[in-house]
Amino acid sequence: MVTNSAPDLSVRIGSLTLKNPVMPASGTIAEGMTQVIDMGRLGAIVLKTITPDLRQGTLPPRVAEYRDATLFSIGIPSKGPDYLLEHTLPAYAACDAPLVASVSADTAEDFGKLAAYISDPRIAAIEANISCPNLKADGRAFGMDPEATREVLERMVAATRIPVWAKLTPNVGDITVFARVAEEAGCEAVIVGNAILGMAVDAEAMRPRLGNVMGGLTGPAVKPILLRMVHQCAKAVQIPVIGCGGITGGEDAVEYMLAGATAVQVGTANFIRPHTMTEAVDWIADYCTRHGLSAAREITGALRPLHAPATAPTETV
Amino acid sequence: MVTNSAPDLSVRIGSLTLKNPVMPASGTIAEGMTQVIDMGRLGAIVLKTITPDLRQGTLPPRVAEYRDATLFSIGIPSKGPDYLLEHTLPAYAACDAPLVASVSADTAEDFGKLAAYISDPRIAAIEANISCPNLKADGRAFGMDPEATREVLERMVAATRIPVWAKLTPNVGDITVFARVAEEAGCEAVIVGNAILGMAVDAEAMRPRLGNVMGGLTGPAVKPILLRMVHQCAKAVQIPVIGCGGITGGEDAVEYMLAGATAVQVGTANFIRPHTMTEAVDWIADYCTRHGLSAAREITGALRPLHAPATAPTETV
Amino acid sequence: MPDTALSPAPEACAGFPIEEALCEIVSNDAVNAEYRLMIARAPEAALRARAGQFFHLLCPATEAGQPFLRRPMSIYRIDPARGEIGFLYKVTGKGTRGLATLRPGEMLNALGPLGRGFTLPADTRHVMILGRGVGLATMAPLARLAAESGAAVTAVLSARSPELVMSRGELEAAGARVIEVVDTDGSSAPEEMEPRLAALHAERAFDYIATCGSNRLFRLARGLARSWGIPGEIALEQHMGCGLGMCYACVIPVALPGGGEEYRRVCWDGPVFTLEEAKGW
Amino acid sequence: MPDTALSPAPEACAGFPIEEALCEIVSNDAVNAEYRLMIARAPEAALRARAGQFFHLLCPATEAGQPFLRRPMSIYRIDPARGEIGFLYKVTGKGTRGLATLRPGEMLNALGPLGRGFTLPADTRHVMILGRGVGLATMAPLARLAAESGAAVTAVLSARSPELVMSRGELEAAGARVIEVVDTDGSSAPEEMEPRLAALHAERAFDYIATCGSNRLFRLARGLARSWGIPGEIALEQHMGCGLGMCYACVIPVALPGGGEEYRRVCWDGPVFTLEEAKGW
Ligand SMILES: Cc1cc2nc3c(=O)[nH]c(=O)nc-3n(C[C@H](O)[C@H](O)[C@H](O)COP(=O)(O)OP(=O)(O)OC[C@H]3O[C@@H](n4cnc5c(N)ncnc54)[C@H](O)[C@@H]3O)c2cc1C
Ligand SMILES: Cc1cc2nc3c(=O)[nH]c(=O)nc-3n(C[C@H](O)[C@H](O)[C@H](O)COP(=O)(O)OP(=O)(O)OC[C@H]3O[C@@H](n4cnc5c(N)ncnc54)[C@H](O)[C@@H]3O)c2cc1C
Ligand SMILES: Cc1cc2nc3c(=O)[nH]c(=O)nc-3n(C[C@H](O)[C@H](O)[C@H](O)COP(=O)(O)O)c2cc1C
Ligand SMILES: Cc1cc2nc3c(=O)[nH]c(=O)nc-3n(C[C@H](O)[C@H](O)[C@H](O)COP(=O)(O)O)c2cc1C
Ligand code: FES
Ligand code: FES
Repeated sequence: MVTNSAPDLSVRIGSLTLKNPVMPASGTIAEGMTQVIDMGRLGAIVLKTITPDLRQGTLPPRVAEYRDATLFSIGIPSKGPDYLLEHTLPAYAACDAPLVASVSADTAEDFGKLAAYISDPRIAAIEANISCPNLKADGRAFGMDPEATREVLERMVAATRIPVWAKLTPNVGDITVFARVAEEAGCEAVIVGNAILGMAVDAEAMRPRLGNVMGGLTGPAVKPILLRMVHQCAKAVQIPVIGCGGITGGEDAVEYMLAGATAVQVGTANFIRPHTMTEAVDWIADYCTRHGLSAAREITGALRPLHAPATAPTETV
Repeated sequence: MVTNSAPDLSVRIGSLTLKNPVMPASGTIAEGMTQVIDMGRLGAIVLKTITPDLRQGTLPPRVAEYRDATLFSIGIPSKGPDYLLEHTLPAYAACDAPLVASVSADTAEDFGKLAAYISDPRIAAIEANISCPNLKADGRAFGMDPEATREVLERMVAATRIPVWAKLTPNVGDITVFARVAEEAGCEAVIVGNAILGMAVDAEAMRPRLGNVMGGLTGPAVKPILLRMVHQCAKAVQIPVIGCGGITGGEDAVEYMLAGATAVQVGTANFIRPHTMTEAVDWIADYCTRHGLSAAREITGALRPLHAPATAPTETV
Repeated sequence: MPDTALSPAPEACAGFPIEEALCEIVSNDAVNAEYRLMIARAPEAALRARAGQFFHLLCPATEAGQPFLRRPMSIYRIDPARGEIGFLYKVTGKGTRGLATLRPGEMLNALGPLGRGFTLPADTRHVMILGRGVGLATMAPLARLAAESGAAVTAVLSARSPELVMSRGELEAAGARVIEVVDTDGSSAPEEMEPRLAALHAERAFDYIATCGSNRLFRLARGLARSWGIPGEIALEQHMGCGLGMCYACVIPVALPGGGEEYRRVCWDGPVFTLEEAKGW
Repeated sequence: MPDTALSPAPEACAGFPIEEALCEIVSNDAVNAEYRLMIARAPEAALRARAGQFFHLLCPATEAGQPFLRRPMSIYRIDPARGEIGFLYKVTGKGTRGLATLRPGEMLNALGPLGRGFTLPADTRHVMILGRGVGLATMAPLARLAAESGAAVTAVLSARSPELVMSRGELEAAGARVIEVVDTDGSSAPEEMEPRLAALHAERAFDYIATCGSNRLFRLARGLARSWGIPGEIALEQHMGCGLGMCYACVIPVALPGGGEEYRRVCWDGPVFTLEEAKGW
């Protein structure tokens, strides 16, 4: 398998072929990024979630730092679908990468309608962000209930010919249940996954640190949890799993791929090191070369068993 | 409320009064600790989970470090109930702190039988560790299923007159469901909670880092998640919530208490700074004094709303 | 209060005007018990910073660990001739304590220049600057900008006590007339300042006011601007994630001309807002 | 394979023989391209360490951050007269890279002494030490212990190449006869070593063998001990959590006399095990 030519980084996500497995996580890039890095080098460009209506998002302060992680409570400040079609898509027209929209809504019906409304040839796939509250279920997130998840995803798949990807929430017991629902509903991929619900308290001030009290925990601290979920889901479904959570570079991306991911999404790291994604693409190419792999897709699921020696002491020679 | 005398650190956990709110988390101390710190200074001493049978635990390596967290996959190496009664309890007899046993089993029946078997006057409370696999449900953990949780806890409460505490697993969707089940089953407290299932991969070796592939993520990285769950549970039930996850000192303990915990358990930090628990007791006393609280129990649930100013910029004066 | 502010027209996949500038520290010394001035040699892109813009700094680790997020810091000095930029910062927490450890010769990773700076109206003749605390850092380049465009500058520096007044030299070097007001003698109280500023206005009319760093000064500035019928701006702060308009963490509510309010991003739509948009805090 | 090994009798809530010793670094220098020797002034409790025991070290932060867990390190030198302890360590990863940054005068937090060390049988007259790599660190205090109890010591030091042989001085100072074997000339191969060691045994009989650091040496040692009918011990390693017998992370399987095996904790039941208990790896 050792090869001298540059490794093939392309990966297939359902009916799409991406030139490499690295893309941003929804809500963590915007047009500003095009002023810092060449977004055309990415496997895809995932846009921020939009809702059918205009939304303000949550009360500030919206971010708190905690060790190697952040808590964000942004809500989904949304400018609506027309803004997406008229302003956001053109803003990336010059970037040589497929655009992935992300949608959310208050009801399963509205998820379907929104998917239909934005079914535009400039959009290569639509992510379903099901971490948001279901108005018909007392605000419990769609993504925490398999049946609500199924209804949302089936409606979206029925409403559009654009491939639908399901972005799962990690705030569940057994995530494989949800991955299977997505597969059955006809999604072409699952993203595993969104932020983990957390909270931060200022002991001296005796107050929460976020205006919204709770927020999504993101960044390196969550990687071991999401890596485990990716591993579980990759064994549970045939459709590609896209890993997301705490990726800070190519090495993290490869860990997700070894655990079973076909591609990865980078979130919070974009805020700190804007070149994370493009550098990860280069790192993966180098990894393939070092490990004698001719294609990045060979990394997916290539985790070998840890042949724990009968006694574990290291041969310290 | 300002007082000059030493603050009262005692807290009530159901029918027990503890002299302070700090105790070890099950499985993170053993007799070795009595050679380093004065365990008699703790609110309680929680012992490692035992099972009815003898168990070997998982394949090494059993620990991996990842940033500010660890992944442990220990399993429950257990010497059985007789060892507990004959060796473990006497080992702490000289310590002036109530002893809390922890039990686990393969079936709900066995949880009940084990609780009955160890109902010894030297034991002040029994924790139910329901994070283990239920043999009658394909190995799915008891604690991930409300009905299995209920059955275990009801059987234990029926089987013993010693107070039963339920240690919930955070690997669930809505943890308040489980806290309510514990309350309804007659538990005197819930511990929120156990470790979060995670995984670590060595990209260069293309192998998992743990013999068991997956393990429990513990340490500071998990605090925001468990803090959120404690906050949710404290609002959902009347029985005391004992916070556990990533506590490294008094400040973390106070954050949990502000979020609603009555007491706290310290786990991984014991491995790194064995004096963490005794120092936390002192820190909490000092915190009470600084904040004019005459008793530590006043901290519980004392989180004030963050009156986010209309505009958020800080008055930098 | 929807977040509907339009983003500046994107220059997608074209040039990359915002850079992770690697700047070599020239000096980083305490100016008083709380503040430090850091001067760094910066690449050309960073030297294009304008008054009111900021950089997002990767702060070095301390014993408390590596500050995870970047920290926003206004540009305090832009010296294209020497190829230097400067920051005036208050040592507050993990991030700024990390900045304080930087020694000459070490490198600082500064993402920027970021945000929308001050917009001096054409033909401005007399600028009033009202600054306090950290707010002064933002004001110094504005004084230079005003001087370059031929406007006079009167800078009123407010502080708790005389020894905490900062930036006098920087502002005077930029040609500003400097007036100090302090809490210790009561001269910083709005009731005291207002007649004094009105007298200055009567002497030589102001046609633009810029302020930063204090809610009291903001209210005073807005009141004066309204009564004199002149425009004014304020630089605001908010906790940030990205600094690049991407995460929507740094929002503040601004008043809309027709009534009502909406959230704007301090990092992208600001940090400079008009006195009419800004809301007290 | 149940974990049923009995813990040493607890001294509950009595004295606190295990301490977080704060040790002042005396020196911390490279001994070759990979290894460093760190000498530290230690409080009395730490000086009670015995050969084969270890300390659990809190390693300083580097740019990669603070190593979260402690790192186990065998005691390499115990010098009660000077009040010093020493560690010989290989710079491997985050933790040991952190240790390498410690300068004289800085403090090291060392939890210990921990574990069960070597048990020299009464009346031992001639000890054979077989060590390689990091394993040598563990052997030096054993040579002293043997010398103090009146036994002769022959230490065979194995290494990849002559310049990587370590501890010769330390062992000779303890009165040991030192023999070096290396990979480069093939002298470290078990087939080569075995007749040589047999000749030494014929010359002056060994009555105890201790080894550490290599699976090949372990097999050789166990074979010799069996054929000569003498006891022997080995110091083992395993990834650790607590170092205090509390977390059960550091288990290794040991062979039981009656057949079968069970897990034992390297930190509490070991790190020294008999050659018959230990299993190859
Ligand atoms: C546009 C802008 C320009 C600024 N210019 C300056 C300047 O020139 N000089 C100066 O001393 N300070 C300035 N500040 C404030 C400066 O960013 C904070 O003091 C700094 O981030 C504190 O970080 P820390 O880690 O030291 O403190 P900590 O309190 O430990 O910070 C914890 C978190 O809160 C955030 N935070 C704390 N205070 C503020 C604040 N006032 N504004 C935004 N985020 C905050 C931090 O960035 C960090 O994420 C500016 C802020 C903004 C938004
Ligand atoms: C009882 C005992 C005594 C030891 N004595 C010495 C000694 O005298 N000199 C010496 O150089 N080394 C010794 N070691 C090995 C030493 O502990 C490791 O080299 C060190 O922990 C590596 O840490 P690191 O962060 O530099 O490397 P990393 O590889 O980054 O460590 C990552 C994690 O793996 C653990 N780890 C890695 N290698 C080992 C290992 N061989 N044994 C146990 N845990 C390991 C680390 O402790 C850490 O938790 C001993 C190990 C044990 C168990
Ligand atoms: C500021 C911020 C905004 C986000 N907005 C969205 C969003 O609109 N839609 C969505 O599906 N996920 C959103 N997320 C979640 C991210 O896409 C991603 O799943 C999460 O941050 C975990 O990845 P990370 O650890 O790499 O950040 C957001 C995350 C952050 C930090
Ligand atoms: C090594 C280890 C062993 C553990 N064993 C048990 C156990 O036997 N029973 C149990 O209920 N929890 C066990 N736990 C979980 C801890 O009690 C605690 O819930 C978890 O570590 C989170 O707390 P921390 O972040 O403070 O470590 C164990 C944790 C560790 C790290
Ligand atoms: S800090 Fe991210 S949008 Fe302003
Ligand atoms: S390291 Fe914890 S039991 Fe040995």
